[in-house]
Amino acid sequence: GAKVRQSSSGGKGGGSTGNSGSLRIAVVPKAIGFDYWATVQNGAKCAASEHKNVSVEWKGVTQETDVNGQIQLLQDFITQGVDAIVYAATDAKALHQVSQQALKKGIVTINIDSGTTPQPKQVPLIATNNVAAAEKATEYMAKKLGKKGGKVALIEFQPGTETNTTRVKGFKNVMKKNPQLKLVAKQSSQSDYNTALRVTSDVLTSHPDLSAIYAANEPSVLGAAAAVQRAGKAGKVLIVGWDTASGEIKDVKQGLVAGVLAQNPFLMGYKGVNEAVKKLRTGDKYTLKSIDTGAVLITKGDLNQSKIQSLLNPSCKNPPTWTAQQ
Amino acid sequence: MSGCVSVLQLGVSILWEEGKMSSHEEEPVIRLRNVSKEFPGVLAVDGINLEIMPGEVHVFAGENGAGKSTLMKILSQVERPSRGEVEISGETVVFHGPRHAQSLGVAMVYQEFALAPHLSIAENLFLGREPGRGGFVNRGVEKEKAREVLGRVGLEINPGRLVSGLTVAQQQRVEIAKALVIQAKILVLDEPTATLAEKEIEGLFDVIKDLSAHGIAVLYISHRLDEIFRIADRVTVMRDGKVVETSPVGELNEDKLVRLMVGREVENLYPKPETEIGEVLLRVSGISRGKILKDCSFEVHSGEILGFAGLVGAGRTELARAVFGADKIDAGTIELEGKDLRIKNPGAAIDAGIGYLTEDRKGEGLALQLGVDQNVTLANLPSWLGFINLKAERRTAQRWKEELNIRTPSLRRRVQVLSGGNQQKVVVAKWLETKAKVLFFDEPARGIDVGAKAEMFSLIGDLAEEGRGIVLISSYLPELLNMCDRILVMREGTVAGVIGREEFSEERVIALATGAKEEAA
Amino acid sequence: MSDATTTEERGGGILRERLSDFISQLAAAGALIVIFVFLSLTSAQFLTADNLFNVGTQTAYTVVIAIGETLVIITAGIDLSVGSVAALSGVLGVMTIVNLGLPVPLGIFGGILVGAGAGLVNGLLVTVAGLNPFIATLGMLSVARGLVFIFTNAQSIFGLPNSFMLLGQGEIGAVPIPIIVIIVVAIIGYFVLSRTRLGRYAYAMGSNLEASRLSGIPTRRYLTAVYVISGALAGLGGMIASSLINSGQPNFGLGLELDAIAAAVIGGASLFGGQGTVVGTLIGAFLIALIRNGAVLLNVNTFYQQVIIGVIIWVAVFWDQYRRRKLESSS
Amino acid sequence: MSDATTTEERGGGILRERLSDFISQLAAAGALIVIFVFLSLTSAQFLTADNLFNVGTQTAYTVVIAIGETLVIITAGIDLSVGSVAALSGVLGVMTIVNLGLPVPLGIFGGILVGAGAGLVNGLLVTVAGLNPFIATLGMLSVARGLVFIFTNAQSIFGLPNSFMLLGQGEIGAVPIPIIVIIVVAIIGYFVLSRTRLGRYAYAMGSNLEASRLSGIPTRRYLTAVYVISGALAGLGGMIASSLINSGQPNFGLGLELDAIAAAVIGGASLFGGQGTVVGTLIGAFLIALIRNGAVLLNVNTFYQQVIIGVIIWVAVFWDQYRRRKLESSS
Ligand SMILES: Nc1ncnc2c1ncn2[C@@H]1O[C@H](COP(=O)(O)OP(=O)(O)OP(=O)(O)O)[C@@H](O)[C@H]1O
Ligand SMILES: Nc1ncnc2c1ncn2[C@@H]1O[C@H](COP(=O)(O)OP(=O)(O)OP(=O)(O)O)[C@@H](O)[C@H]1O
Ligand SMILES: [Mg+2]
Ligand SMILES: [Mg+2]
Repeated sequence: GAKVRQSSSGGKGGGSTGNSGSLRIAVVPKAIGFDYWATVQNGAKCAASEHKNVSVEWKGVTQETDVNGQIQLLQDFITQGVDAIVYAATDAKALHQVSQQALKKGIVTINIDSGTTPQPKQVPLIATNNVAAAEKATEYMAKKLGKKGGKVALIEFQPGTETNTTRVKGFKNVMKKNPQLKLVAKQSSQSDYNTALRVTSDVLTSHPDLSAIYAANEPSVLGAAAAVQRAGKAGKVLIVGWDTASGEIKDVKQGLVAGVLAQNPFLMGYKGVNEAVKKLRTGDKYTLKSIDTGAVLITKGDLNQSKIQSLLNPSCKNPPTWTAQQ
Repeated sequence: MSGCVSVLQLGVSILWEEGKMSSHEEEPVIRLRNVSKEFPGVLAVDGINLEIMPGEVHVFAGENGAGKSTLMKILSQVERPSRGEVEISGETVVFHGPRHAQSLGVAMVYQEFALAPHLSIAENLFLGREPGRGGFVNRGVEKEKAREVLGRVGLEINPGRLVSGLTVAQQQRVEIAKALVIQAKILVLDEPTATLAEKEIEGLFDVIKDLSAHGIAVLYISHRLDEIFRIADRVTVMRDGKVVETSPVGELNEDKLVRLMVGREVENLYPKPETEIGEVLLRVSGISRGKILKDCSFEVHSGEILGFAGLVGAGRTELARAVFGADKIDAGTIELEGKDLRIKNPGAAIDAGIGYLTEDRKGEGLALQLGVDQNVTLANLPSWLGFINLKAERRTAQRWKEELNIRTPSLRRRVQVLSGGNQQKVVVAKWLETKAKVLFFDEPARGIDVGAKAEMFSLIGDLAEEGRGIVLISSYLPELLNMCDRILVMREGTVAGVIGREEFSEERVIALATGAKEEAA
Repeated sequence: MSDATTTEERGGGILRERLSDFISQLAAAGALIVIFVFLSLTSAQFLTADNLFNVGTQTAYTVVIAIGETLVIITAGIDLSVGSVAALSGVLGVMTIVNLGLPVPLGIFGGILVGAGAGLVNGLLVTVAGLNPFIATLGMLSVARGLVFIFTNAQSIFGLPNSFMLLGQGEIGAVPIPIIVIIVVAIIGYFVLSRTRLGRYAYAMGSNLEASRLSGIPTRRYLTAVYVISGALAGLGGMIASSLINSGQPNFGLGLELDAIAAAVIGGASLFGGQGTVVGTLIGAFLIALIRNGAVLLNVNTFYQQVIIGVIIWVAVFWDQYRRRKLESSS
Repeated sequence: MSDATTTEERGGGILRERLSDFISQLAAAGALIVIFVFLSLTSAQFLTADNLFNVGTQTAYTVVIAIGETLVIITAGIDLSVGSVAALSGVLGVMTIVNLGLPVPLGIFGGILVGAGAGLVNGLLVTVAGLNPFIATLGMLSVARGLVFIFTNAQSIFGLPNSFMLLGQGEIGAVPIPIIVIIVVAIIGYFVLSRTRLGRYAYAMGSNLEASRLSGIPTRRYLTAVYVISGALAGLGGMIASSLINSGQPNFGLGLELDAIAAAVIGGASLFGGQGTVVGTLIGAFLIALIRNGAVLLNVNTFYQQVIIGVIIWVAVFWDQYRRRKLESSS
């Protein structure tokens, strides 16, 4: 008869505890091709370099929307019996089962950036609280616009993806609390700089009196900023958004962008691998726990703080190892 | 050989008389009342009234573009008549498309092949009428029937072969076989013999007579006068979409027929120029290609017209293509005016001064989406530093349009919609424009009306007189016998022999082509 | 169209025989075998039931969709909408189960119906409105995707009963159900193409539409049917994908059309119509799947992976053609 | 004869003239005009120099690339790699400026060269290796994208001198440079297609490759040239895009090939070759651009946007064909 399939357990797995055994750790981002994930990669590499014979395998799909692709990728790693999997779930619910499969095979599993629902208790989540961060940024925007408020545009990047949903959720929460803010336009940048530029330009054309833009990721911020500058409205339209690509920071310096939410991707990669190694090397004595890596809203003022600098240009020499708890 | 033919005809003609008897007091199977068809810019068929009796072989003749094919397409419900009505066996036809026409018993062999190249012969034969029930096809039965039908048109090849691998002539016979599959009351054949050689034509005519003997009306379009007199009961001559005259074949003779078709006197169909043959222009020696060509050698002198004769599949086309650089050859050398040529591709051949007019108009001759003008200049584009001289192009095209009397409302019209014959003229114009020293004409008269044919042969004559070398490939012996100075006969990829004009005779050519002993000579 | 085929095929004769399809398959299969052997030797995990079943399972929806695409391509058409239609079907099928509480089998059937419906629209646009297939299905690509977002408001759909997971994750005996689905669809597809009127007419229409019309084939009806089938298979593919992850994903299937077309073309189908087979498409699809799988097993850098995939596609198809040429000349 | 000429004065048979292309363009243009008028009435901001220049500027790279694509499609080919090649050229061009410190004009030229190089590979794969264009360029789609990621390590490239912004953001007089680029490329393209051997041979090869070969056209050389041009224009498009945003984006151009092909086909090009014009492609590209622009100006929900875009593409093309049919019957 037909029954739901269980990938046969056994085979090589996280059994290889003990201090010196060489470890293969798979680190899987949501997608390759963005500074953000490249920073995660650096963090992971850094952590690996601090331990003896730990090798990191960095692999991801090219589109954050390719949920099936990521599942396939992870299952390939599971069949290989890597020692640990550190990954960012492209879809919370869909990836849940994959974590389960990994655990069944005794593979140490850790989520970074985005977890699964439900989050298995053996699988820690090392991430920013997107909703909370989004709220922080939007509140800053509300404060800046004052009580007379104004028209606000939302540039999301990929409707239907986990990150997009949570970042928009936080934004909307605060918008609800501030009736003086009117959401007049909602456009998607498809995570493409040029598209973001195009739609934002059009929004500015149809709402010349636009007061603020909330842009939900790197290309969206860059595109929005470029559009505002192009329209000669630099400084007149308040832009807050996500991520810290060098282009974005430049815009913050120039005052074109009021504030960007800096997560700590380096730390995610770093901690992710670090925790995995600890668990593998110390065995059951060690219990993994979730970590909120926090998110800082970086504004022109605090660009020079060393803390921010280490966050912006993370390197193995001065890793931004502080977390939201601290 | 002629003996056996006459016996055959005797046998058939008896059957045939019976057919006549039975069909005498019958209703006409087709009745056309004031039928017209207008295309944008052309009145292709203009108020035709006509009655066709069962069992009669009715030939339609007329210039290119006269409207013959269009009229037939109206019968097979490919074209919807603009005016008038068609009656088939007493019933007025309501236009529903080809399927309906077939159900009324109209089978048609189209002038332009209507075969699916990617399908096998068998699959093409039964396309739309596959044996088998409930959406499924019974391929076993299909192959069986296919063999049987192919036998009737004398085509002994595996019905599993793809049509795209067949030669033009083979495809033509598949077309005919396809029409025979339908249990037809009316069989329409649009220039079926254009690519056939004498032997196959005999076979076809036997089939036709057999059919008419069984009361099937055969509508037959042809530009070949001799055929008309061999099989026709009645002849209808068309010009500019109108019927010029319909009369029993008995009341016609060649001259009268030609006059009706062309509308003027044509003194000589094959104006062979009296040119003195010069020294050797092209010397081809030892050309071989796979199994298709074996050690073929020949020479063409300036001012000479050399004929290529042979049964279909003998390798004439392949030999021409080899010299022209269209196919890679395994061995052999080509000399033009004493200089060795290294011909890697057609471009090189054209530059050297060799031209080749392909036998397959649509597949290899024309760029159908392009205009008449653009096709005419395709092989010799008037240009400077890559820029086209549009004025010169138009002038050239206009000149050839007039010289060959190409029927088209405009030089820019896509050749796709020209009548078969006019398309052929466009190809001819393209090659005459290249000013080649040696020109290969592969079945150049295919689908060209008598008038145009005369014009073109006189043109070929002129070219010879200008001192060029001409190679004329034709499956129609009279053309070769009348036009050529020498005839090279091929058999199974080899040169079976060369005959000088003084000793020309059908028997000798056929004997060489078939490899029979030459008791005739 | 007929001269389009001449454009397609360089060199004459045998190359044009139906045999060529078979040869071309062998050739592609050759590439498949080579890669298979190579991976078996280089990766310890490759040749394990687990891994192979994984590959098969994860490729199932692509294969199913590619088979429908093949049918369309044979008619000299193209279906760019399969990805969006799969998403639409997957999402709507799931919603009928989750929101309307339909029993799972009905829901799956519903999803397939949605796909067939979209296919019907494509077909009518091509045959009745006379749009060229590229435009008709390009429009549908956009329309269907839009509808997905409208219906789901860009939220993935959850709360499916576990029984739904059978289609994508169940197994009969030891064999994953998706693989069984592949086999069933492939066999049916094979028979349709080689033994039925529909299949025969698909080749005929793709080879020479005018000739088919002259032969009295009701081309419109059959062309429409072809697009309906392609849509329905896209629907089935969508349901399999949803079942694989037990949820309806609004973003599923972006760019899937290229994979499907590539599989067909690598398998010997011609975009000019008249050529293509189910076996070829199977081989094409698995060729791509194995390359991706192998790249992970051998820990090839993701960036290089794309380069390698491209190159292997080139080599595989080139090899195919090379062998055909050799076969031609050696006759 | 005589009656034929008179009928031509009557302007009969236009359908089948080269003129038909023109009609088809008019028709598509008709759709363009309708949408233009509609937007002018419904959106106060639409008919402003700012907005129109914006649309033109934002569409520039698509138009440039679509013109190259048209050339390829005319030869009965297809170039799926334009998006990836544009990204590759954009990124490498930018890197030569940022990392190697080349002067801006050289960097731009470099980017175009990279595109031409990729095009050359496509061309040789098609003409020498004898791959079918779909496969050749599909491979390049994957290879080029992979190379982008390898060269950039998937990071966007910033730090360009402001002078680089001229190409995408500069103005001459009041007219944005990208628009001027469009005009220049379009005019050149028009002349190449209608007045040069290359253009004529493109139509000829697309209409009947074998006949072209037998007419002595060096088809391989010219086919290759066509792909090189398409690649070079993709390169130019990539540089414009980079200049628009003054940075090199590894993710640029995903799915751009569909936009380019759609523009050409909406403009009357046939994927079976032999048909297509620059004017038509311009119209097709701007049709799409205006729809997108209008959707935002009228604040249409992004989801409905996609549905509307799809439907309008259907309607526009259908209307085109409908008008042609009417024109045919009414003569
Ligand atoms: N589909 C079409 N569209 C426009 N004009 C057409 C079309 N088909 C035929 N014509 C025109 O109608 C006229 C008659 O064409 P038709 O093919 O019937 O001539 P024909 O008698 O068969 O000539 P041929 O002996 O060369 O075959 C020609 O002028 C041709 O250009
Ligand atoms: N493209 C091809 N591929 C393989 N064999 C071919 C091809 N074309 C022709 N042949 C074969 O080569 C032989 C010569 O064909 P060819 O067409 O030259 O005959 P032909 O003498 O020109 O007669 P015709 O021109 O009347 O067909 C035939 O056996 C034919 O089947
Ligand atoms: Mg005719
Ligand atoms: Mg021949």
